[in-house]
Amino acid sequence: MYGMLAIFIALASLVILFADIVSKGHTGFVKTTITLDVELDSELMYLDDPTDADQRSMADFNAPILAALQKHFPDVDSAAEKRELLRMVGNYGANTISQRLKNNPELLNTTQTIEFLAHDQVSVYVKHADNPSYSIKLSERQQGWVDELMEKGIIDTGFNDVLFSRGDSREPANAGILGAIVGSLLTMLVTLAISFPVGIAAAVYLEEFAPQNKITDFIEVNINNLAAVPSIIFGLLGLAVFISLFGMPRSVPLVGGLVLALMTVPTIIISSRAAIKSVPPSIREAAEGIGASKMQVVLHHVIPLAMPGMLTGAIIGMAQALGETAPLLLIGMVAFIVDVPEGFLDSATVLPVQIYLWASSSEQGFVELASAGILVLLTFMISMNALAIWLRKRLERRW
Amino acid sequence: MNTMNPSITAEADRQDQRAAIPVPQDKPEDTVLEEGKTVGTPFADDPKFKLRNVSVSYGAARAIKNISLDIARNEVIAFIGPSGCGKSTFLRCLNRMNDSIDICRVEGQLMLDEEDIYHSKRDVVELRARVGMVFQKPNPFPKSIYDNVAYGPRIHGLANRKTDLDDIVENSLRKAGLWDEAKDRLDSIATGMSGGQQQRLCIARAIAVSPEVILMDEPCSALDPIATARIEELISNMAESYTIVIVTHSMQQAARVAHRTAYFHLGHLVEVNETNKVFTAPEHELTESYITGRFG
Amino acid sequence: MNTMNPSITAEADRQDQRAAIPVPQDKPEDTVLEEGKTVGTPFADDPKFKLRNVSVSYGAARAIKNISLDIARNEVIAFIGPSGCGKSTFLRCLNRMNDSIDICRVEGQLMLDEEDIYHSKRDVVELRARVGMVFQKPNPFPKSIYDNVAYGPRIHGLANRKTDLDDIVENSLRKAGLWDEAKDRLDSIATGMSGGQQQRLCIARAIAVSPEVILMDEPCSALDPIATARIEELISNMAESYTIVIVTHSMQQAARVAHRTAYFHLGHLVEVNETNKVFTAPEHELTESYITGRFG
Amino acid sequence: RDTINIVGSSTVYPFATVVAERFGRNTDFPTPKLESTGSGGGLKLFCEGVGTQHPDITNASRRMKKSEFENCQSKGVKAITEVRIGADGIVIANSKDAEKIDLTLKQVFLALAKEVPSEDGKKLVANPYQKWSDIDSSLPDYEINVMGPPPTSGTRDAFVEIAMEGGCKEFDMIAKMEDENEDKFKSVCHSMREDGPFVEAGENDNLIVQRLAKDPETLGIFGYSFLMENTGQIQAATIGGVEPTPENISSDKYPVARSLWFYIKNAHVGVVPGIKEYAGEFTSEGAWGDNGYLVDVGLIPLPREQRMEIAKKVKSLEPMTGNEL
Amino acid sequence: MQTAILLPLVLILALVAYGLAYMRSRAVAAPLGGIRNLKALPFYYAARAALWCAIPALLVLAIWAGFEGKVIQGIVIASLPQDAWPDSPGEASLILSQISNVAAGKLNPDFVPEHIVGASSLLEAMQERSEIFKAVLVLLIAVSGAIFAWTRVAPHINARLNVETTLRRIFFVCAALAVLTTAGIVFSVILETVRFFGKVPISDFLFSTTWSPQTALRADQVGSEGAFGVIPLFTGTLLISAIALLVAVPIGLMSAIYLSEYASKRMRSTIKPILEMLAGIPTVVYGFFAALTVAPFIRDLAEMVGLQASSQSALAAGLVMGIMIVPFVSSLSDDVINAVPQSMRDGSLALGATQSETMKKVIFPAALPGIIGGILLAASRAIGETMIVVMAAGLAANLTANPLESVTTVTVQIATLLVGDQEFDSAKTLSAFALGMLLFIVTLLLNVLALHIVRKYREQYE
Ligand SMILES: Nc1ncnc2c1ncn2[C@@H]1O[C@H](COP(=O)(O)OP(=O)(O)OP(=O)(O)O)[C@@H](O)[C@H]1O
Ligand SMILES: Nc1ncnc2c1ncn2[C@@H]1O[C@H](COP(=O)(O)OP(=O)(O)OP(=O)(O)O)[C@@H](O)[C@H]1O
Ligand SMILES: [Mg+2]
Ligand SMILES: [Mg+2]
Ligand SMILES: O=P([O-])([O-])[O-]
Repeated sequence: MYGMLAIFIALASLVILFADIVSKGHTGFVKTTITLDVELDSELMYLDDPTDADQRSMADFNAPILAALQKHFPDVDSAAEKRELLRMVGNYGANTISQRLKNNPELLNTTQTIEFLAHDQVSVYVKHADNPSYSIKLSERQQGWVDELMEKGIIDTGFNDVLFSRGDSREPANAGILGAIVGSLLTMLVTLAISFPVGIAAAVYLEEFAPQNKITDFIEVNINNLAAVPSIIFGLLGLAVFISLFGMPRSVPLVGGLVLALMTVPTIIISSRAAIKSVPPSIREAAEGIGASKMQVVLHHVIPLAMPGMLTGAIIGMAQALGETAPLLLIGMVAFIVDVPEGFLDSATVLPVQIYLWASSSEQGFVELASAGILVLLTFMISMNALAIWLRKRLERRW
Repeated sequence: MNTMNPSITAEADRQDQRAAIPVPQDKPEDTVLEEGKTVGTPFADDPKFKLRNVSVSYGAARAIKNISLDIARNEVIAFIGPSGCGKSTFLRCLNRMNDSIDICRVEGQLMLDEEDIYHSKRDVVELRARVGMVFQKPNPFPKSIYDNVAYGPRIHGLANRKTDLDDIVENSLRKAGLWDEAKDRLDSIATGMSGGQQQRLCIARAIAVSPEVILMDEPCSALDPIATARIEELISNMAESYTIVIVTHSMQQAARVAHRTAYFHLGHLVEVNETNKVFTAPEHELTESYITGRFG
Repeated sequence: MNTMNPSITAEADRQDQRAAIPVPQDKPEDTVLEEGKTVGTPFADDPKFKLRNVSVSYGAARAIKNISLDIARNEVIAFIGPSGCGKSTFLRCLNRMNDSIDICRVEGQLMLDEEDIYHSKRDVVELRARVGMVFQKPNPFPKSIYDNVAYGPRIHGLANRKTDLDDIVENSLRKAGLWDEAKDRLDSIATGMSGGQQQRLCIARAIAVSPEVILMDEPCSALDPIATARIEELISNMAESYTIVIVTHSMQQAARVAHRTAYFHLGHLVEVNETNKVFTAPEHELTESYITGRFG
Repeated sequence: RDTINIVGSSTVYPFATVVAERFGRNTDFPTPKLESTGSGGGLKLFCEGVGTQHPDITNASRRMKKSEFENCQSKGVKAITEVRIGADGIVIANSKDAEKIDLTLKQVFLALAKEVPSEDGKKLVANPYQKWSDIDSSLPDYEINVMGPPPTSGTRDAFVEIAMEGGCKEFDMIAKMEDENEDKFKSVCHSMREDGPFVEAGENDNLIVQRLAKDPETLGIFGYSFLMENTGQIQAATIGGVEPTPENISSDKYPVARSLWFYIKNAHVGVVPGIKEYAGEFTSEGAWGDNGYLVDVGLIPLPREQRMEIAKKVKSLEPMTGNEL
Repeated sequence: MQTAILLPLVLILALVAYGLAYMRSRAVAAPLGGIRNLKALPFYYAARAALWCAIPALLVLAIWAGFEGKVIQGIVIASLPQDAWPDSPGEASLILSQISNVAAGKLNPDFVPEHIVGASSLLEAMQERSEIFKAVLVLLIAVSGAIFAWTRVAPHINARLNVETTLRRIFFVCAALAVLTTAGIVFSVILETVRFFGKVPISDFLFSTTWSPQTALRADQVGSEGAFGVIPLFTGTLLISAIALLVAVPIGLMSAIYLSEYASKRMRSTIKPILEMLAGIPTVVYGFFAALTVAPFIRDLAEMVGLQASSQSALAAGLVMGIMIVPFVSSLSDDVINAVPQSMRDGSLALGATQSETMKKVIFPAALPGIIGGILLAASRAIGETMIVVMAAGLAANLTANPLESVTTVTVQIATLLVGDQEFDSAKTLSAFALGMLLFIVTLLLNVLALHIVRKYREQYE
């Protein structure tokens, strides 16, 4: 049966893609931590008052970390070795201490058990020591240290909650996808809120109300044409119209959503029109025969009956918009943004852009993060579509 | 003469032409069909519908050829004639259901209560609310039985409360003789009913909005004799306050329910007369051959 | 007894059960309807269809209740009964058209020429090529008239050349009494025809493939008397070589064309007999009340 | 607007982002927003004008061109501070599974140019070399297959200007051309071949790296940081016998090296909070110094004296005059 | 008040207006003997009230929001000492930004000039006042709109007509949005396109067969002639799209047919969304897949049968792109096939047609308009896709019909030209706009043609 074969091919490609992504990405959900008993000694850090910003900027927060590490390896004392040892802990270890002290000044001069994120190279070693496509860049000695700390349970792996609680970072261990998730959510909200009603309204107008004339033809040709306009051109449009002409800010979900909405509308219109066309005329006649107005026929019968098809259009249109990068490039949403956006007018990026950025970063740790990001994106897409699919299933009927 | 009344397209603005309605000659002619010639009594005083020189074409093909006819208030008139002669087409002109067929063009003057049906400013919705229709092929909505019947009353605001609506639904279904079969499954989908049930449902749906005129295109074609009797009884009852136009193939049925009967032939209205007269003493030879089955 | 013949689902594999066909009792019982009891002569020697203990349900609702019946070779049998009693449902079992309704379940034994219709290995396509059907609601394809009729012959390869096909189309349309109206517009779309024309087209379409059996669900419901007469004549002619099952609401029609008539009531097969006998001396009181119109 | 907006080179992007992130975490200023638009794209946006809708800083993997400077001036972007931040080497690399290659610039030119001098050195012919060994028998005996950046990238610009032109000049016939017909000279030296052996691989250097790892007979051209990060899989070819190491690159021993820059719009300083502080962070020893964190991500630091000098200029926001270009 | 609060407030008011008008219309109807004596259903009176309440208010809100900033800024700037007045809008925006950053406490007031600090308090005051004015005005308009509509709840007024006309206009505006978008696109590329044709003659652009923007790297460089021929780009686009459609259409259609006609309900409802996921996987992923898995595989395969294949091939890009657009064909087709009335199937099956004959001869033609819509979308997507081609088919503008060679497409060139290192005025950068314009025109012509053909075909049929 050809149909089976076709589905099989399509599903097989999906499975291969998925297997590929999962095999690369599952480690992205694992973080490597290093837990140390840190003595927050004020002299060691040159810090008396953790609430004072100036003092903090002068303080040496690495010292207590190094001291804690040295407790495990007392024979380390050359400067070079010390530096290597400190490299066990990620780049923001000192920052972690600084923040903690800033928030709880009373911790000064106490000993705290702090869980640090391990340095990237440590993480790569721990997770991928036997994977030839990763380069291990720890020195022999460092590898020995890591092995020892792992045996002691100081270095450990766990679920990567950082990924879901932070914005982007240049250090893979610190990088999170929350900013992109929120950005995507905001952008998609704008896109959906505009493209779905507009798409349906336009489709209804063209199928049910439009007089047969040149204007209608013109509109129709335009819509079909817009579907074929490469997405990056919509980026140009967004740049020229929304940003330059209307003076909207760059990099914000509002503009991104608008651009993606313009891009999605033709998809929704075309599929909605197909769906409206397939509503049999006898239904329209029946309603009109009772004295329903054209608008009532449309609102009460045609749209509900065509809704499954309209939802399909929305689903694939939104899926496409959700995975789109190119137009966002031109309106500044392809950017390094650390802070999680809080509104439609905050700088933000979106999931595919985050994935794209990670995929083109040189650090090895980002490879798995990119794949993990893809999994997150797919999950996002599935949950976004689940509702529409459920609705569609409920609305569908054969007559 | 017809030539003096150039047929007027429905689309044109036709205000103030009321005065110009011509009265075509009603001398019977026997053998050859001539456009616009109708034997019998096509006209009535104080008609509900006043139809003059109506022609309908689908693209280039003319399906109705210059027909003039009055339909009186509270009358039941039956349209009979061989299949394809234009009964449905003519019927659909009366509430502008032909509008929805792109290629269909209606010409001539059609007046309901002295108002032009095809006037460009005419509110088609209001027209159809007044002139209800039951189609030849049953076309229930793919909704529940209840919703099918309740649809009309809902959009016309005929019920103030839910119970009103329930009453209307029950009443209509009862009148259409479907209540007993449907009462236990009001919530199940209407397209899952038998052919005859669907037909009765469509009748119930049409009468639920209490239109002034009901157009019925072969309402009993899928019905057994008992159900048919029921619908005929309904028609007779309704005739007291409504105007009813019914297309039927059953001459018995026409004889039973109709006051007048119109005989169509290839787009011509050949004869209109008291039902009695049509069936006992047809004036036109075509009518006669049709009712005696000597036709073709 | 019925309890001894557990009804068998159509889906199950049912090879080699041919020997087990039971012969239900045919004693008539008068007042209360009991499942599987049928008065009259439901059985025939050398039947074309041998149907035993057939039950059909839509979801939980049983539409056909344990019916057993034979349909003889070259016989015309009419199914009559009030609307919604299950005639169409039963008819659709004979060529498994019920398969396309998801919630529909058929139980019992249905044999065509001694072969199980619902056998799991049965080739449904071949079955339907042998058992043609005309539906209650005319359903022409949205293609040209010609293509509608030519559709069957084409897929079955009945014509070697274009001219053969033309002949088949012309013949079928002629037999259905549509040729004169359709010959000039063979290329126009079939859905733009009048109701009666569509119905005749569907008949033409069905006979164009010359099936062994033709199932007709109210084939004349939208036809005028002349067209009806034509179809009835067609049926009579075809009866010489085909087996025909016809559902009709017109008892006159049943009386004119059918050899035997089966009366259905609320899913029961109440009485089957020579047509004459059914209409002149019905054995069951329900039949009697129905044909005399005293019903309900 | 209270967030610094930075645009510009994709080559500088990894360094600038690291600085920006540190800056955001360690100060009370919001983390700057960085867009990777390419050097030219960045300069275009940067020069569009002053005002909050225009970026405050642009990065570049080449120096601003005179024409770009003039464009800036004409749009009202008058005072611009130029900051040179370090160097980047462009490497030619292949899989670790293959043998290490040593190339000269001349060989690079012969392998990748559209037209090369004929054997006798008299005229230009379409590049006839299909195998490395055709160019020099000491080179491996397999097809030339080099993946490199597209003409739209700054890396390509630099590669063409430094490596190709460098190799090209070594032919007398072409060198002569430089004086006679500069246009012709440039078009010969700067044209990459289009008949297959050179493959434009798009801007994604990770893709090139992964391709190289899969196919030992392919070479790739990309920035030093990608080499550094993937030393387990790929190795760099030496050019003229010189390894692309940080020392060699910063000391200009390695021939294919370029400088990296960023430009500050002085008019925005004091308006958008933190610009000066950001520039200060970038030019602090902890960042761009010999042991700074930028070295970890592959920046090749400038010599210390130069750094000091530049840092001083940054402090005083000394604007460019345009004459230095 | 913030717009963010005002907006929902207006909507709530509209709801209230809806409710009040609804009740009033029922009240008006009651003495007349029920709502049947109104010209329209209570719903319509209510909806009209809601529209009257919301639309003018929202319009005013939008206008206010559009001009508020400008006006306040003007006032604040005018308040500055004359010598501090900005010379350009850019400078003005800087000063304002400075002022607002001071006002928000983000800049230390000690380090900015006196007058800026002064202006910042003015700005704060103005902003506050403006918010209040805005809120009052908008709410006033909303309420008066509602009151107006309320007074017009009368039995003889046909509110349905009002509401429907409004709706219909809104529908029209939505449809016309496509035209606006088109205009916007033309607007955003036309200037650059014209400038490009000032540098490169149109005839070269259209008819030359070499595309090589690299030779025109510098404005001061020769050899730009003949380097901007779009023919290889369009053939490349054609080739890749054709391959993609050759993959997607059969697979998509077969899947759709299988799902709607043969598969069980359960299967259909699981597989369909799964297939739709194919459309949502980011193109970067497909790109990597095509470049690292499919392309080398194809090359090895080709070499096995003795063919010369590039490591970046049109075939690889096309195949993967084909997979990506499968759902466009499958899902839309499945929907329309599913919408063909059952009686059509029954009619065919009863003639002894097999399911596949029924499909091919009856259902498929009946569903054709919708299916074509789906294919059209898929084709559009294929033409517009960029990332996969960049990664898998390369950037080499070869004029070839051999799918094993590497080709490039119009969109890829547009994207790389725009995204890469651009000079603001070089023919290279401008050519991206010209390409966009040309692609736009070409697809437009194709669509006009398609519409024409469809019309013809349809006329024949009816
Ligand atoms: N698809 C369906 N789903 C559910 N119930 C159905 C369906 N089709 C028919 N029924 C029910 O089964 C019963 C028998 O229906 P059937 O169509 O066989 O009646 P019929 O005898 O043909 O009546 P009619 O003369 O009105 O056509 C009816 O009660 C009907 O409502
Ligand atoms: N939509 C249409 N397009 C084209 N021709 C049509 C259309 N509808 C009907 N016709 C043609 O117009 C003529 C009159 O059709 P109409 O439906 O009025 O006949 P009718 O008298 O109702 O017949 P029946 O009793 O068979 O229903 C017929 O020849 C028919 O084929
Ligand atoms: Mg009719
Ligand atoms: Mg039936
Ligand atoms: O982004 P670039 O560094 O290649 O200009």
